[in-house]
Amino acid sequence: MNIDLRVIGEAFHQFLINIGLTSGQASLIDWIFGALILLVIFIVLAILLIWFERKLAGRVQDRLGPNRVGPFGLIQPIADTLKLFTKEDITPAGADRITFNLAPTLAVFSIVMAFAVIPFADKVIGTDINVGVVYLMAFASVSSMSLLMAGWASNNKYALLGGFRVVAQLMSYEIPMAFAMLLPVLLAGTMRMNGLVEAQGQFFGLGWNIWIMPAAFIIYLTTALAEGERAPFDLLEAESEIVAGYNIEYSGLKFAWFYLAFFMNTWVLSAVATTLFLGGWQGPFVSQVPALGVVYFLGKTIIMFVIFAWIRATFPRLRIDQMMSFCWKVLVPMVLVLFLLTAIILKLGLPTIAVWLLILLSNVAVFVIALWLLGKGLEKSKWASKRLFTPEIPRL
Amino acid sequence: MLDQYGLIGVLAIIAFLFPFVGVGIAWMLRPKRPDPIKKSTYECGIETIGDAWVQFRAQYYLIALIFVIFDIEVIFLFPFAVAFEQVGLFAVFEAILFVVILAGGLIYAWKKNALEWQ
Amino acid sequence: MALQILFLIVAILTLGSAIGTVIARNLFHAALFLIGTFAGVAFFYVLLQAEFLAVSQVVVYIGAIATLIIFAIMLTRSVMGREAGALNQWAGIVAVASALIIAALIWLFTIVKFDVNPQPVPDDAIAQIGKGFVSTYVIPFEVVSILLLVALIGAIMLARERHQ
Amino acid sequence: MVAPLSWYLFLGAALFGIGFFGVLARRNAVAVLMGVELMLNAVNINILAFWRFVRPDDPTGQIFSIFVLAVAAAEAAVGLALIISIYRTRRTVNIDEIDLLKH
Repeated sequence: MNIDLRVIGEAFHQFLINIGLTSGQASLIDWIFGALILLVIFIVLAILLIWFERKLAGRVQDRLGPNRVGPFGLIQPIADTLKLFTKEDITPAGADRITFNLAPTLAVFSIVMAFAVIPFADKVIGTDINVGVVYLMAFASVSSMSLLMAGWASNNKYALLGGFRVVAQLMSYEIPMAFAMLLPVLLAGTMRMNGLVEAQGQFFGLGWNIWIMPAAFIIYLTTALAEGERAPFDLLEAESEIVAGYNIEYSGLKFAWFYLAFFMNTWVLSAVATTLFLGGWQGPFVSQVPALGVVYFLGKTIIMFVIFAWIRATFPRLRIDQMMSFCWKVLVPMVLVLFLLTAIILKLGLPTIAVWLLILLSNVAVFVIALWLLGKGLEKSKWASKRLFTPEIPRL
Repeated sequence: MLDQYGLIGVLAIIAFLFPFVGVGIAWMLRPKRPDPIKKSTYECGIETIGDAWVQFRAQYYLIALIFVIFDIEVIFLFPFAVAFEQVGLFAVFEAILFVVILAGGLIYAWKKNALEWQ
Repeated sequence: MALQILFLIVAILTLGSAIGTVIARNLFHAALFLIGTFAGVAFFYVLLQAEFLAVSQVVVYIGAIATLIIFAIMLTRSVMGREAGALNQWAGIVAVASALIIAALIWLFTIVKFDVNPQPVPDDAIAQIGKGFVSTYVIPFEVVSILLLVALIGAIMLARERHQ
Repeated sequence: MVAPLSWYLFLGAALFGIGFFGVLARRNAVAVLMGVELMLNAVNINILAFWRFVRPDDPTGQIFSIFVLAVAAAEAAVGLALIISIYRTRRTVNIDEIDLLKH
């Protein structure tokens, strides 16, 4: 059962050469097929996950969720898609037409591009470039630019304000996120996504970065919530404050593109969390049966996705000043200290286990101290005093 | 190395066309009956006053500014992290000095209340 | 051959986008053209096999600098109706001067022959960059951190709203 | 080696010239800064072209272009802060009108 999934790709390449194409043409056809496969994976995942999250949110809130169209409401996303295709699409009068139409396209584009470096299993990856982690950061930047374009092009005060807010939020949280991604890179010594997974393969799952650096994982999780524009950080769509944010003027399919990009962004963030911290496709017997890697990877990603969906379904929203202060005054100092400690510990020249234990210890220490300082700070800060009231609970 | 980017290039074209194709199909299917009321700016039912160019606060700029500086710092640290196994202890102190100097910037911003969102 | 045609197409797009940046009346459009130029330049970095620089270009220029510029545009928008035209009265002379500079540089690059070294890029190019930062170029590396610190402090002092 | 070295140099030269035009011909100070960014990009193309074609085994070219990136960011940050600060006191970003030192 030792199937190397890459063999299929090589056989296909060889087949193309055998029927008389040059090597260059064969590669081009390979790439086109690879890109189309990635796009199909994107669409299928989107349809399944939208159904899944709606069902999950329904259960959390004690209702059924979609259950009319098809068995368990499984066809619901397709029905929704058909509806969106036939909806009237309005471009507001004062809008900047080209930018207005380009923005949703760019939003989807940046998320689809991220799929190119996601390692589904050993060697089952679009392309394993040397700069995988920074590549993901780069397309996150493109995505935030698309939101800014949408906000500006709508010619609407709320949209512009929403666009600015969300970009300020995405920018702030990108710094702790980048540092949290830097720590596994420091340990693995490579930015290749597959290299990062391979580096976590030691000691039957004990080598996963979540055990070695739990604080970095928690920081990544928090920033991922903010980068994914999810509750409790979903200020951009705070209906009570700015109506609906940057996408207020969008309707029909263009709105759907924004929703799709927002939704799949969460999946990409879960996949990156799996790759960087949960050992990616590593799992029992994966060296004998490489195809198992896909199962492990998708399983772990779904678990991360459920965590995100769960938090979204239960938490209330933060205020923007709380959110910004939390990022710059808590998360950024934490990751800076973590980076310094990890770098020093790694250079002490100790055996692997001792290094891991020390990093774990430093992580726990930083986390506990940060929580303690946060508690101290909250006691005397004006955050608390601004809202100092006890709500009256009606007696039943 | 360039072969690795072939797929990214092709994917870029496909990923860019995909939303446009969708919008094109929708354009064929959907109704097109715009009227001035539909096309007016949505602002809670109130008539819009002026255009959308409201004056922004400098706070947004300050956040962007701090972000730019730290973004550059991260870009410097990524190659260092990749080269980490090949450098000596002294090099680690150089990198730590780099981070500490920029952490000084964060402390300055903190003291000057540039991080407060008033 | 196919790649050379691609080179020319992207070069024309990049330069067209750059021209758009300098002549667009609407500043936000100028900023969008600028982003297009940055993306085109990143493509050339990939062709030059400087992959780390290509992604850094997108992260820093599109993600950070372009956003900063757009924020500044929003902060300093001029009062309606006072936009007197994008270019100043010397634009014609400057255009001629720029064309002369471009022509002179192209002439220079055609007559000077550089000895091209057709070696491949080493596989550990990124690790070499990292090593360079902490060995040969350690002084510039630290100076950059001080430069960034000074820029941060200076810019905060300048841009902060003073509260009474 | 997709294209010869000269193609990259021509591209850099053209981009530099366009940036130069932007710096000298625009009225708006923010647009002037965009021209400066174009020129810095042209410089980076040249540095990397020479790195790739003349000394690919030596990381100096890449390291210098990262330094250029850092300088560009610092320049943009301080330059735009200056513009914002001038806008606050003078209500204009037109460089023809910013001539306090002349009087």
